[in-house]
Amino acid sequence: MARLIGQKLLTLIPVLLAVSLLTYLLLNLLPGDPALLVLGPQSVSAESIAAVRAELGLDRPLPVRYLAWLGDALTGDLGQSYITRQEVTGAILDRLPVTLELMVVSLVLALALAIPLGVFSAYRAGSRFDKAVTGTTFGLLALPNFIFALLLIFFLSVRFDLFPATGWQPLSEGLGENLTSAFLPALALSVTNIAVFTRLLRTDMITTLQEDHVTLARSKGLPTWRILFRHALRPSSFSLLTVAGLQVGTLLSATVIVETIFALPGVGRLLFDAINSRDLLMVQGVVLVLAVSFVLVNFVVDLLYTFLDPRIRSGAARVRA
Amino acid sequence: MSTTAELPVPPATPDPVAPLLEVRDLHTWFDTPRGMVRAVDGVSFTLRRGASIGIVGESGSGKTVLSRSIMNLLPRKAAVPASGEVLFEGRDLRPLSSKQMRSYWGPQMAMVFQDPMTSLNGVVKIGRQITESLRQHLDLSRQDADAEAVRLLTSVGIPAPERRLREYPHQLSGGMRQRVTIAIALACGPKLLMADEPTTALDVTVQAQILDLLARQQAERSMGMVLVTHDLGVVANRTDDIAVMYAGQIVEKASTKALFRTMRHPYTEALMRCIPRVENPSHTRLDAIPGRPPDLAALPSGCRFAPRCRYAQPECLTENPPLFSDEPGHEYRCFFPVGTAAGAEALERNERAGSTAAGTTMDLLTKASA
Amino acid sequence: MSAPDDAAVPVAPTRTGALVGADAERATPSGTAAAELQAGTQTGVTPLTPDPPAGRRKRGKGVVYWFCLGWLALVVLAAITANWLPIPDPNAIDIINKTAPPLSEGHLLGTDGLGRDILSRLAYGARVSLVISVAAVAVGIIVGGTLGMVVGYFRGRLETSVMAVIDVILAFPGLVLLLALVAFVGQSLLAITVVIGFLSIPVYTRVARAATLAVSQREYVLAAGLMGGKTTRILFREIMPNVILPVAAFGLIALGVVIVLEGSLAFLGLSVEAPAATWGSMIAEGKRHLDDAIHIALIPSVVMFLTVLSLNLVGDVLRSRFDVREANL
Amino acid sequence: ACGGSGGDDEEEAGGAATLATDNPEPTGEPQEGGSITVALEGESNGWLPGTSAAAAPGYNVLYSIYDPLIMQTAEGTYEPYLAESIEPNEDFTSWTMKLREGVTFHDGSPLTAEVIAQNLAILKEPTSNVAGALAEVTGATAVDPLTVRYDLAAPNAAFPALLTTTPGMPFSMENYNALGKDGANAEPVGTGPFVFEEWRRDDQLTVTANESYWGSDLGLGPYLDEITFRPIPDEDSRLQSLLSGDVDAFQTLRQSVIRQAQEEAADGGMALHTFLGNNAGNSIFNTLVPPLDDPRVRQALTHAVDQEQLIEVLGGTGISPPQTQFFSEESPYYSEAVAEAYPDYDPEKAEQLLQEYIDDPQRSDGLPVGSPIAIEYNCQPDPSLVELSQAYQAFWSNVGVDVSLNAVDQASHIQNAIGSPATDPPFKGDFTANCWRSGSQNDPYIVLRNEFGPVAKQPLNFTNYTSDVIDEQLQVLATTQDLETRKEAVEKIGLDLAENVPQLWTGATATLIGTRPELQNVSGWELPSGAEGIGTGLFTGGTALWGQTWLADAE
Amino acid sequence: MAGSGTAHLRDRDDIVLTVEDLVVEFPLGRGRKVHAVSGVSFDLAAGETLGLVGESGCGKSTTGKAIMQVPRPTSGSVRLRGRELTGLHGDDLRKTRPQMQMIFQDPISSLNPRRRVRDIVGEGLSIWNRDRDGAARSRVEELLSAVGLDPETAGGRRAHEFSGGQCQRICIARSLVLDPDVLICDEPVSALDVSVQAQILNLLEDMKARYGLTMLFIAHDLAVVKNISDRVAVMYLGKVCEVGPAESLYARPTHPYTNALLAAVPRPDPEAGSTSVPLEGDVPSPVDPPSGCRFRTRCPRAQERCAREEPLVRPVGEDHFVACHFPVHAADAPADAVAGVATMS
Ligand SMILES: Nc1ncnc2c1ncn2[C@@H]1O[C@H](COP(=O)(O)OP(=O)(O)OP(=O)(O)O)[C@@H](O)[C@H]1O
Ligand SMILES: Nc1ncnc2c1ncn2[C@@H]1O[C@H](COP(=O)(O)OP(=O)(O)OP(=O)(O)O)[C@@H](O)[C@H]1O
Ligand SMILES: [Mg+2]
Ligand SMILES: [Mg+2]
Repeated sequence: MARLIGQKLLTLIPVLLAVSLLTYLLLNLLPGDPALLVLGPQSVSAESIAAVRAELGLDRPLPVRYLAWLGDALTGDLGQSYITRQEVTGAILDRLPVTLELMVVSLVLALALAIPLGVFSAYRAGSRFDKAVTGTTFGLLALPNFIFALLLIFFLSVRFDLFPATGWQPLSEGLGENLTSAFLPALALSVTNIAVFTRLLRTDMITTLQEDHVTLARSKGLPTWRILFRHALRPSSFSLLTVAGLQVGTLLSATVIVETIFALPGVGRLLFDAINSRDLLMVQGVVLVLAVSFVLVNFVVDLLYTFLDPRIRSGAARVRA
Repeated sequence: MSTTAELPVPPATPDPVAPLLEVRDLHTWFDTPRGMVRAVDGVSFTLRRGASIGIVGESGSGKTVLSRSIMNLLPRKAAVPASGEVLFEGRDLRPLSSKQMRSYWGPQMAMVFQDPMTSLNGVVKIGRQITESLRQHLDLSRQDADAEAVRLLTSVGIPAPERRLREYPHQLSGGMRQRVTIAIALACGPKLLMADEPTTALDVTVQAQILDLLARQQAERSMGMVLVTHDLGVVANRTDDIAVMYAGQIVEKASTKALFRTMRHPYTEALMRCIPRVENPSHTRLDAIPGRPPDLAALPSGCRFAPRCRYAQPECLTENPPLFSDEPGHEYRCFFPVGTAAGAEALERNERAGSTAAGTTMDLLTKASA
Repeated sequence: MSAPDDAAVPVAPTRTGALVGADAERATPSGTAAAELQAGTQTGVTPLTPDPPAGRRKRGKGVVYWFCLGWLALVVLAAITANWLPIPDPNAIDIINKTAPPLSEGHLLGTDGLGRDILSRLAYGARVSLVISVAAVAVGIIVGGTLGMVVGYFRGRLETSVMAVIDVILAFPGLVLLLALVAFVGQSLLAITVVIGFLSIPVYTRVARAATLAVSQREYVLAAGLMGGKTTRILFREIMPNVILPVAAFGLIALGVVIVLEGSLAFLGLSVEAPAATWGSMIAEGKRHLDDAIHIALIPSVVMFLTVLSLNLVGDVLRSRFDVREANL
Repeated sequence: ACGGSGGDDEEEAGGAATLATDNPEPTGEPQEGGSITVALEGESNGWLPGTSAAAAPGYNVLYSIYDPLIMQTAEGTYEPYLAESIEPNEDFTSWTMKLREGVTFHDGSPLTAEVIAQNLAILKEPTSNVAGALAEVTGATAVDPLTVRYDLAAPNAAFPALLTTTPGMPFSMENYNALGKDGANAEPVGTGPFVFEEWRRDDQLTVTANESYWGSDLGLGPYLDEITFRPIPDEDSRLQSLLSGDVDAFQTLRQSVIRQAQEEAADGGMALHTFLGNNAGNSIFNTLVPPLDDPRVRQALTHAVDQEQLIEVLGGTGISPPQTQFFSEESPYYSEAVAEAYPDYDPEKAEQLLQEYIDDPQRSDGLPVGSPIAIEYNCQPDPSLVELSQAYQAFWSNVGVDVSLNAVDQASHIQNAIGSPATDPPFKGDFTANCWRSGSQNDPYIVLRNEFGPVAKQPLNFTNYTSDVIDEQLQVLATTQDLETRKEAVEKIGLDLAENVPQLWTGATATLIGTRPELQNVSGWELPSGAEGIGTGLFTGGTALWGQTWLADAE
Repeated sequence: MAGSGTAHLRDRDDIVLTVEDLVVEFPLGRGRKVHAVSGVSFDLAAGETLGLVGESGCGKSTTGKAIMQVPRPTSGSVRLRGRELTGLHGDDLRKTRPQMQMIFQDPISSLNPRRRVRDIVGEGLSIWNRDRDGAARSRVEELLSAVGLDPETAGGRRAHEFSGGQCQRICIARSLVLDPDVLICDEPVSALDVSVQAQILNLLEDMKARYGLTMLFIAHDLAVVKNISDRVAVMYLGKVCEVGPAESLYARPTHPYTNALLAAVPRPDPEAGSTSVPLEGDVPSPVDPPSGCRFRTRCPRAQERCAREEPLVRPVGEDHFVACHFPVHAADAPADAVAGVATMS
């Protein structure tokens, strides 16, 4: 197993290298000079620009800068932001918990809603319940999350005052506080996923429920819930798992919107602001960290497969194809 | 969890005089966009305690639907609420909800499926698949259930059963998997075992092993067994009775010996003749049955086999033959049974005409298709 | 597809001489025989399919399915004929009459924050939204689909490297790419379409690859090779027709996703440049008026909902018809 | 505005703005205690003067941690705040400032003339973002421990105005030397009413009451125990946060949100502190780029636009009036003559002017006679600005100008406006027409010199417009403090601008701080001298001196 | 059993296909591999049908495909009319395709669901540009009629409109369109019902007679194989155990495995009585096959020698060969009988 993990991790390196190089090129080709933004309109002059560029190291040629950055990045040092003068690593580490928690809570929420919905609408496929679920999920798919987020704020915090409208309570403020502040944004973030996961699970579940082993389980006289959740769910959850892993990438983009509306100090907003202020090193650092997380998450998904499906574990699936 | 709470209707006390299983005029139809598919269309038979019956028929003749109807395992939504009764120890199972059926499934009746790979759950360990019904129905502790599972695996001839309990289905060979499904079916000591083509997915040598195992277990535990297959050869010496199905109906039913001795229905005869035999020399021309079974959604009036039958007479086309019987226990649906004067006469008439009443040329029927 | 079923009552049609001619199996031109052939095939081949709702779903969905198709047709029609429809200029600003509610005089669905006619903007917006989604999906299908197909057929090192590139695209935050590209070439329809299309390539590659993997194992592909068919011929004649449908069915559903995605981009100010109407930008603009004129955001949202719903339902039906599992996206 | 306290409107006339007069007056005596959360539009990249690029929201924080040496009064004059006094020499080339005794920074270090001089050195470093503003200051000398002399390269009668913002906010050198520039930027130490406590970027910044504030005895606060500043970028959720009680005050520059807040305030759930100053939206034209280098085209474009409707688009009708010059009606520098001269809404006139240009064989864009005019209009992708651009586009299209709209992100927008030092002239800018924002409460000399100073030296001259009239009058402004003379000079500049329209006005911008009703004295604060302060119009608006606010019912 | 050797290869002029010492291995990663076919040899004379039987997974299909060079065998030689195929590449190999064709077990998956029957059957002609003056069309029609389908109506349909039996007919028509010399049938009737199976078996016989085919017929059902074959080869776990003329092999199965297979054939005769369970256990994994004789783990006659020494193919009758140290009907023969000495006469 350790060897498998090692091998897999090795293949990730080129992917990460490519991502970082791509970001570097892309950002450096962007029009605009960070020096100008650092200085602000009042103080720009040829000399001051040159001074700032020298201070930021922007006067070195691109490949040199990239390699220097890469070398530092390997030691965990992602440089210092041009604009906010923060250590990029520190800035990201400050924000990462927020975004991670947001994504985890939103995935958990989405799964917690989608699994029972998907399972029961598959079990009662064609019923009124199923139709209602179908309608709702498509509705969620079509609802832009910024509108959904505002509706949530309007109803759940302004009208009924159940959750704070904006802001983040770190875990240090207590778990309850933390979770209440994370709930609305996570919910807003999970709309699409609730729908996608439910649809996906429903389809796979219908297929699984047609399989003989389910009939066999029934013919053993097991209760329905047991058949659904202990027998049918696991073999039906592979595409769900894959998509959940891939959604991590999509979620990151969605966090930009959610973090803006709910005023959360997350990585999405950091990235967005950094792009908008041409904070190249910050963007570069964030992209790298995001890529690493994405790759890691999908790596974990791969491992989960082997957990969920013993056939993959032994590699025996291929011999008796 | 306590299982008793989930058994709202304990099985009625068995009626000692009633046969183990009595199927009376069972119909299972499916309402599909294509039309009403009459998958099982008036099937009746009786199975005594400890006896076995083989149900034989081509693909699509309704064998699986019949066996699942008996088990009450068909999805309720698909099947049209159909007429007929399935009396298990005198009690009709058909009206029971699946909640009520749960007390039958396992301890009273159990099932073995065609493909052991798909009928075992690939992600659940063998042990749990066996013990869960034990724990559900017999309220055994985990240890007791495990011990019982080991005993069961031993009885179906699996070496090193303790180790196997901790393995997954894919780690077993096909034959072993099928033995496991048999062990699962036998777990709660059912009175009735339904085996739906239990060997079709297996190798010839393993097939023989499994069939022997089934026959042995059935005899040892004196269970009733319904053995479904498409191969007459498979059931030839393993069941007491045989019922031949064609297009949703039983066209001939007799004790195994009687059936092979004096087959009455032309379909049974044709089926028998199209099987290649090892005894015959190479390149023996086979008597194939031309044509195909009718569409169950658009059945012809009259005898369902008539278009492919050598004996077909005009009345075969208009009237579906009822069950005839010329010796006790031997029933068939044919106006012109094989081996009778009527049959011989019909055959001769058709041969003279060169074609049957259904319009099929005799040439084709006797010489088999090309 | 939803043939009315009045044969529910078991009345068998009288049929004599069903087997005409020399061979029972021969497909005769007679209508009944043809029907029988078809039906018979199903009994002969179809394994027991106890999908309970399968039969009913199709019939039950009939109305909804047609409604969805109708709605899509309406949207497409409106987009195409927007120029000739008797609706006001979508960009004609009438600030005095801004945020007029639906059913106002001259404005069936009211006006937006600049007093522009919402109905007209919806019709013209359908154009942009459809062009973006159709073109982005087309880019995804053509590039991603081809890639997935080729890779799924040849496997080996090619597959490993292409899938690594796909991983790079997946791991790269799309937002960065989008912002960068917009900064380069501006918010042209083309740029946005290309970026969305590019970002969706991995999905189609995966779908096409999964389908190809399944198809290439089919013996007809082997048979074509054994006939002496060249690789390109096999790819395009044998594999593509079988891969294109699942990919297209997926694309149909993805159309809806792209329409919604465009809305999110509009929120971030990254969609097509103003004043061109898109549904997404209409909703984003309406967000500002949620409290006093909710219809500005609501109407395009509902239109988007209906369209996405229709695309998904139609896609679902088509997909179930081609029997491709949603798995392995 | 409906919920105002009414009363002494008349007496306040001549104050900052009409809207401000409706602002609630503090009731009762100041009370100590309580903490509040203030929602801001955004935050700054840091809090060290010269390094932080603060905008209106950031000044809420800066004025809490730092004290400005000088502060503007409600009348628009400049008076010492942290400084005790400031006096020029005759020709305004040297200013001598006396500091208060006994003022210490939060870290305990004393505020001395030496510190001011060192501060200035840092602020004048080339990488400082106020280096440009301080370019004319050749140096600061500590004459004695509490006296500083600023020497200027050229006369500037309005020099004190410079010291109201970051160039005039003393920061602790001890802290600077200990933490370095970046450290001091993240953990600021000033002399202000509140002590910096903690900053979580993009999340919140907390300050606590300065127990040894020099101004406490002068009635300058602080009353609150703690303030949390939170950046909430989304306009809608910022307002909702106040409504849901998550925050106690919020700030906005968006007219439609102000209107929404007014509706909510009518139910009594909110107190509004609005301010209408010189801050206004406009469009700037690059007068070095054809066809906008021709004044006829600029005039035509101005005639083509109906400001009333633009204000309606922004949701500012009834809140923000039309604008014709750099100074609002309430400003002493407002000129009736300029208002008259500013091109009114007259599409026919616009068409006629355009036609002249189009038919001019010498037309500057070099296109053949008769071919229509095309321009590009750039603006940020903010929803309300997007609507505004579209309105511009509609007006200009009406008179036959082909306008293409570009949405440009904030960073590029500013960069394009500045341009690069490599062009000829330097900082020519990379745009045709931009949506923009101009006008501040600052002294006219500073404002106008920035906007229309010599092109080659002044990157802030985005329009690249200069004229002899302006050069002359700027000279006048630099060398006199006499209000009448200065007004005259400003008027002459205004007339020149109204004729040549290097920028056209979109409408005044009202700003708002909305608070819980219990929060007192948000806009009614005072200077040490007892003079009334400029209220929420501090900096460019939407800014308050939180040190002087208190909670009415604080437990 | 399960031995190697080439003693059964015949030296005749009319040999069309010779397979010698064919080995196919599939890598599993980490140095492990599936020994799917391990040294199989046989030959086919013109007009002859060789039946290949054996349990599932013993390498029958792999053998068939390796002959077709998909995938290329790991080692060994395949000669078609004396021409070595294993060395051919690209176009050279492609040019030999028309001479050899294959029919697969699953008729449905052998037909592209998106194409019309006419195109499927005519595909070979269009690949090889044999469509001169509509020759292709008439050839396709001829073949469709030959396999019992009405070209008029069937030609324009797609595969899903046909039953399994009909699909298999289409496959047969397709394989014959290029006039191949050799036809490899990989379990063409295993997926079909007994009644349809008979139709197809008869059809294959007819086609063979009509087009002068040489056939390799793969199946696991001994009765089916006997019906159609002239000679039969029995395979076990990648090796050949017994080869001989159908009649002699069935009458006197010499190899214990052949014996067991025959005993396992279900006989539609209640009087025949249940045959004793012939074999214990399951087929070992082809990943690490047993040493020596591969059948020894299940063989009732296995001795210690079988684990050590791999039996070679040796004659036990006229044209009848077996690879076993202790053959059934040759118990009297010395176990180490010298190859070439016919003990059964
Ligand atoms: N749920 C269902 N809905 C509609 N038709 C069905 C359904 N289940 C079975 N059928 C049809 O009923 C008929 C009988 O099917 P069944 O599976 O019982 O045949 P079988 O004899 O078991 O065949 P096989 O040997 O292939 O298993 C077939 O025509 C089948 O298509
Ligand atoms: N592509 C492959 N990769 C790995 N192993 C393979 C591959 N193809 C076949 N095998 C293995 O090779 C062995 C022989 O397979 P083959 O398909 O030839 O058997 P068969 O005799 O045709 O069986 P069946 O009767 O089931 O068709 C099996 O163990 C199979 O799992
Ligand atoms: Mg069946
Ligand atoms: Mg095979």
